Amino acid sequence: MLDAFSRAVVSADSKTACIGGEELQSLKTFIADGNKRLDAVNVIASNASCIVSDAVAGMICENQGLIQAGGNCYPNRRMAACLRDGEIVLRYITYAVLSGDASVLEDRCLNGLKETYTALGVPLQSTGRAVGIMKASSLAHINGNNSEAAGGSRYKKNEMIDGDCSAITSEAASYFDRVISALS
Amino acid sequence: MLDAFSRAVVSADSKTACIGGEELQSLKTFIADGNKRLDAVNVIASNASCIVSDAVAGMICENQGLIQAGGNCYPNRRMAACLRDGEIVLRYITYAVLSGDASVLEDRCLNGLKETYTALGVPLQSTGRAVGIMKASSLAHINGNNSEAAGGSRYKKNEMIDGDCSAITSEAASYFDRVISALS
Amino acid sequence: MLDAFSRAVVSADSKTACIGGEELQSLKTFIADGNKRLDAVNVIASNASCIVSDAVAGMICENQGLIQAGGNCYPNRRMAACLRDGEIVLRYITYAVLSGDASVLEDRCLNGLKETYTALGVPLQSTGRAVGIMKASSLAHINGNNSEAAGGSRYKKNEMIDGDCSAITSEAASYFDRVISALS
Amino acid sequence: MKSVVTTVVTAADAAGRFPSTSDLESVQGSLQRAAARMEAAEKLASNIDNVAQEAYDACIKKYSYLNDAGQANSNDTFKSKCLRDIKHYMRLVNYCLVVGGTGPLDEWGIAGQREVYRALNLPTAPYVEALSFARNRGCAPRDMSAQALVEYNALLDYVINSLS
Amino acid sequence: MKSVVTTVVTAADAAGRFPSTSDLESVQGSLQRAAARMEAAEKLASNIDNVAQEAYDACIKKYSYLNDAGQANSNDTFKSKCLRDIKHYMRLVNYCLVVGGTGPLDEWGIAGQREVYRALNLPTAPYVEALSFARNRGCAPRDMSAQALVEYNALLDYVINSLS
Amino acid sequence: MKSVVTTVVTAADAAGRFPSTSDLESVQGSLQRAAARMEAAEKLASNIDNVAQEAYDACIKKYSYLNDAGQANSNDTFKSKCLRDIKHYMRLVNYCLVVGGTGPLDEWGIAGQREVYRALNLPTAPYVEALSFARNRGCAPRDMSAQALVEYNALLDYVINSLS
Ligand SMILES: CCC1=C(C)/C(=C/C2=NC(=C\c3[nH]c(/C=C4\NC(=O)[C@H](C)[C@H]4CC)c(C)c3CCC(=O)O)/C(CCC(=O)O)=C2C)NC1=O
Ligand SMILES: CCC1=C(C)/C(=C/C2=NC(=C\c3[nH]c(/C=C4\NC(=O)[C@H](C)[C@H]4CC)c(C)c3CCC(=O)O)/C(CCC(=O)O)=C2C)NC1=O
Ligand SMILES: CCC1=C(C)/C(=C/C2=NC(=C\c3[nH]c(/C=C4\NC(=O)[C@H](C)[C@H]4CC)c(C)c3CCC(=O)O)/C(CCC(=O)O)=C2C)NC1=O
Ligand SMILES: CCC1=C(C)/C(=C/C2=NC(=C\c3[nH]c(/C=C4\NC(=O)[C@H](C)[C@H]4CC)c(C)c3CCC(=O)O)/C(CCC(=O)O)=C2C)NC1=O
Ligand SMILES: CCC1=C(C)/C(=C/C2=NC(=C\c3[nH]c(/C=C4\NC(=O)[C@H](C)[C@H]4CC)c(C)c3CCC(=O)O)/C(CCC(=O)O)=C2C)NC1=O
Ligand SMILES: CCC1=C(C)/C(=C/C2=NC(=C\c3[nH]c(/C=C4\NC(=O)[C@H](C)[C@H]4CC)c(C)c3CCC(=O)O)/C(CCC(=O)O)=C2C)NC1=O
Repeated sequence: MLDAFSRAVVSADSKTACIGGEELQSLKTFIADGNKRLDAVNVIASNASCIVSDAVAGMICENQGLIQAGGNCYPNRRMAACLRDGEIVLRYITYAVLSGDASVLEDRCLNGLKETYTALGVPLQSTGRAVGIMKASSLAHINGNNSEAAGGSRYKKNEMIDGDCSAITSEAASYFDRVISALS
Repeated sequence: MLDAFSRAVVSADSKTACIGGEELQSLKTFIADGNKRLDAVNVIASNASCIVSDAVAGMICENQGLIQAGGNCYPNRRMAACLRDGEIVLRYITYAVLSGDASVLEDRCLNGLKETYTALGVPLQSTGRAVGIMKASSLAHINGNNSEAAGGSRYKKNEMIDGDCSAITSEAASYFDRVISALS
Repeated sequence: MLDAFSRAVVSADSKTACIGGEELQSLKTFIADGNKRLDAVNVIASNASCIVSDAVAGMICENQGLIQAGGNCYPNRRMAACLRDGEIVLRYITYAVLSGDASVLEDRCLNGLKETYTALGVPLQSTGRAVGIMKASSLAHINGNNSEAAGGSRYKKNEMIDGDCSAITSEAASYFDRVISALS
Repeated sequence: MKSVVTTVVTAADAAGRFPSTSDLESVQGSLQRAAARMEAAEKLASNIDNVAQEAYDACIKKYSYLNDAGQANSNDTFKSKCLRDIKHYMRLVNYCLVVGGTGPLDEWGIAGQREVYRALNLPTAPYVEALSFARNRGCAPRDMSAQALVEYNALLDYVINSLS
Repeated sequence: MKSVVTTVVTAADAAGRFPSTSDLESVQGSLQRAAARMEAAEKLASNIDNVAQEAYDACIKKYSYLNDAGQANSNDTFKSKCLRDIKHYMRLVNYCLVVGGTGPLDEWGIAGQREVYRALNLPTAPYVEALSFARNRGCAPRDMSAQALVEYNALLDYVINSLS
Repeated sequence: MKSVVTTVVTAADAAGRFPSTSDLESVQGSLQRAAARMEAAEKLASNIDNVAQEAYDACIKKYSYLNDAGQANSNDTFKSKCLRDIKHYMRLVNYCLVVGGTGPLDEWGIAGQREVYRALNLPTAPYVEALSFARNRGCAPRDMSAQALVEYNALLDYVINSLS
């Protein structure tokens, strides 16, 4: 498992070079913006349960076939497995955000997932849709854009300091995109 | 593992339907003819040893190459393995007859058997011949048609009540045919 | 695992024949030349460490890319793995020489090695070169042709009785050739 | 799927033996008792819509707060899903009567139910109320024979236990 | 296949080591004792048909009931198979003498023999009688040297034990 | 590769949980202490050739026998390899300062080093001498701040230990 620092080291080693000057600069930025990163991880982890179940319910709402006979969210056992998978994926995304590198997500979650789902008959496109809803929901939480309208009866206000979160938002988005991409 | 009843249930679930009326009727016939089924299982199990060894000896008699150098029933170790395999197959067929469904035979015996035999160099056609002899012998026992002429020195009279056994005989035949088919 | 004797037995069994007369004769020769065989095994085993490290160092000397970033002998961990593999191969070759049969080398060392190396990215051609250097070195030791010039600072004189070692040298050479062939 | 037959076959297979006389006697006993189950299954199948509707109505009547805004019975979609859920359980009971074991309920209803209802914020008490209503509703010999009713009620008790 | 050499190599491999001096000494000892085994193997190979025939005749003489209708020596096919079986065992003895271990008998004769004979209703006592006849028949130095005879008889005893 | 972050993530993953508040606090602490490491890394990177050359010269001066014929510093190829080896270790120290853990040294330098040097007949004492020279050479605040020097020296001590 790599983080942003060991990723830079692996890259330097491939050129038998030290890390100084410019490469060190981007790592110093990483350190300076550390608190934004921790806040982002925290807001997703604290709202995980509702991010996941909303995404799965939304995916089903758009595709009722999933809960009919033969659908992959029928019967209760598979519905539960689906909710569990959503939580697994979200958990690995928080690990990636925390370490600033996609390796933990790739190696421990996505590696072979498409093949596993194909063998089990889990519909990839629907899974991608659920991940897409989790992405929208999580980015709204990070950006402070979640609203009572979107959250409905489970809306919870998260206290965070205002500032420019575009970098961390964009980085988190890239991790969700990796998952969607791995299942296409 | 399914039996005749759970097989009907799986089929109904695929249509999100209850089981009543007509589907129930065929299950009631199954129950009414239960004793014939148990007798069929019993007569095969009680004569298993001789059904198996006769079939293997017959298969060898028709193909002496099997017991020469390079043949799959040479040396003693492989002859014993062959006799054991014949008994395994017959045992799973009795399970299938007992449950009224082929799933236990398919899942626990036939699944991957052809590939295993191919990898080991066990000749599929000869195996099919041995199963064919076991089929003839077993059906004669079920139908009450086994005779002193066919049985030779090991003939044993089985006491059974006379009646129409064509349905159960035909069902048992289908299980032997599945094995032969799976090895073709 | 077979040795020269059981190899002859397996061959006779495939013809359902006893071993007498001519086949026994070549085994008697094997017995008569037994001490040469034991000496050959001993001289390789006693000089194994230096045969291996010289071969690996030579392979690197001819291909400096192996110890640069991305090369399979970089970093220290992989250099150590390479030295270890060289010793493994040499060890199985001594087993083959001792038993007079290639089966132990084939079954326990070469089986699947090419696939393993391919999956790991170990360069097959370089490995073949290292085995080739080990072959030259080992045959010189068996033949009593190792010299102070070839050995450099680690030269060690091995006391052996003079005689015609062409048969055992040629047999040992065939085992090295099998390894090189298996990795092509 | 668990039944007397599959239990007997599994045990024989684990021991590598042919079905024995006691195996055959177990199966025979199960077949002899099958009539009551078949009767209950048939009666339930022919009346399942009413049975489910009554049970649903009873549970919403008891937990009428579920009709309030934001609650789990507050719009048409939710109402139809709730009724559907009750009917799901009754259909699984019909299957269990046919099979002579709790397999269908175990594998298709009970496995995962707590996780699903918790994730979707669905309280289990209403489910228990609906199934309890059905459990106490049946009468012998009006709805079915006494033995059939015993089988039917035992399965409803089983599901109720799993949700309590 | 078990022999002094393969035993030594297996042990060295399990310890991940090159053959040691004591390994080489074990092998040398085995090679030194090989002459007697080779002599016995050669003598047996040159006379195996007579040896098997005598042993077969002796066992049928002792268990003459085997010739009765329905018994295991009652027709030409059975007679030739029985003689063939005795010859099989003698051939495996020849192999064991060559290999210097019981591997050929273990892997190709003894493994599965009880299951096969039981399935085919072949009594083992006649096999034991035939092999015992051969075991007591050999004389030194008429048939082979004393040391060679020791190796030969030991293998016959080994097979007889496996059938008793 | 071992760091505070990867340690925290590995523990959370083993327990199947999301990162907790204490996980986040650990990471925050590590980030706060990062400045000293970054400074040491930068200073080392900008001067690594001199640092390695000095250390190499010091070890050959102490073990001058290595220049004799047949020894490990006796020709141009060997000399350049030896200098290269010292520089390898210093580069790995730079990586460890960046990562905030001993991963790069562990995985790319220390793993296998004893086996390699033993196989190639390279004594470890000269390596220890070169690294010890570098370890005692640095001064604060001339070369870097005191805290940075602490991190730098700790890593050199770690490598020296692994070779002793
Ligand atoms: C065959 C086995 C099986 C069962 C039992 C089952 C239950 C089940 N009920 C669900 C939803 C639901 N179930 C209810 C149920 C209720 N509303 C109420 O007021 C009461 C508390 C309760 C009725 C007693 C509601 C409202 C939903 C929708 C929840 C949502 O989408 O947020 C869902 C989520 C997926 C979907 O929307 O269909 C499942 C899986 N699914 C199965 O495959
Ligand atoms: C740590 C990494 C990791 C992952 C990611 C993982 C996924 C994973 N999901 C599985 C099943 C499953 N996954 C789903 C998921 C879905 N079905 C749908 O309709 C939706 C589209 C989708 C949810 C968004 C379902 C329904 C199953 C059960 C499939 C079955 O048993 O038939 C299984 C098979 C074993 C089981 O059922 O538990 C695995 C291994 N396991 C792991 O260890
Ligand atoms: C190389 C190792 C090896 C051995 C030892 C061996 C034995 C052997 N003997 C067999 C048959 C047989 N063996 C006999 C032997 C006898 N009849 C008698 O009266 C006596 C009791 C006995 C001789 C002492 C007979 C009669 C058969 C045929 C049995 C039948 O077909 O019903 C068979 C069954 C297959 C066949 O018909 O060939 C085997 C495998 N096969 C092997 O590959
Ligand atoms: C429960 C399901 C199940 C089955 C069905 C099964 C079959 C099975 N048969 C095998 C071998 C074998 N099967 C045979 C069978 C035959 N050779 C012939 O010439 C005849 C045509 C045929 C008998 C009719 C033989 C000779 C072997 C040994 C092959 C060998 O070791 O070279 C093996 C390989 C392992 C072993 O030798 O025991 C398996 C797994 N194992 C299982 O667990
Ligand atoms: C990044 C981690 C890493 C390290 C540390 C490393 C060390 C390393 N040093 C080597 C050789 C060498 N290293 C030396 C070093 C010395 N000569 C002396 O006089 C002193 C005792 C010593 C310097 C302190 C020499 C002479 C050789 C060549 C040895 C030979 O080829 O026989 C080799 C063998 C392969 C080669 O020739 O390059 C390795 C793997 N390789 C790596 O990938
Ligand atoms: C008993 C039989 C047996 C063999 C033969 C064997 C080989 C073997 N060599 C391996 C690795 C390796 N093998 C090499 C070898 C080389 N790299 C080079 O550049 C050279 C060309 C070559 C040496 C001549 C290397 C470098 C690795 C490590 C690869 C890696 O981890 O990336 C591995 C992977 C696991 C490990 O790293 O230990 C195996 C299994 N293992 C066994 O159990």
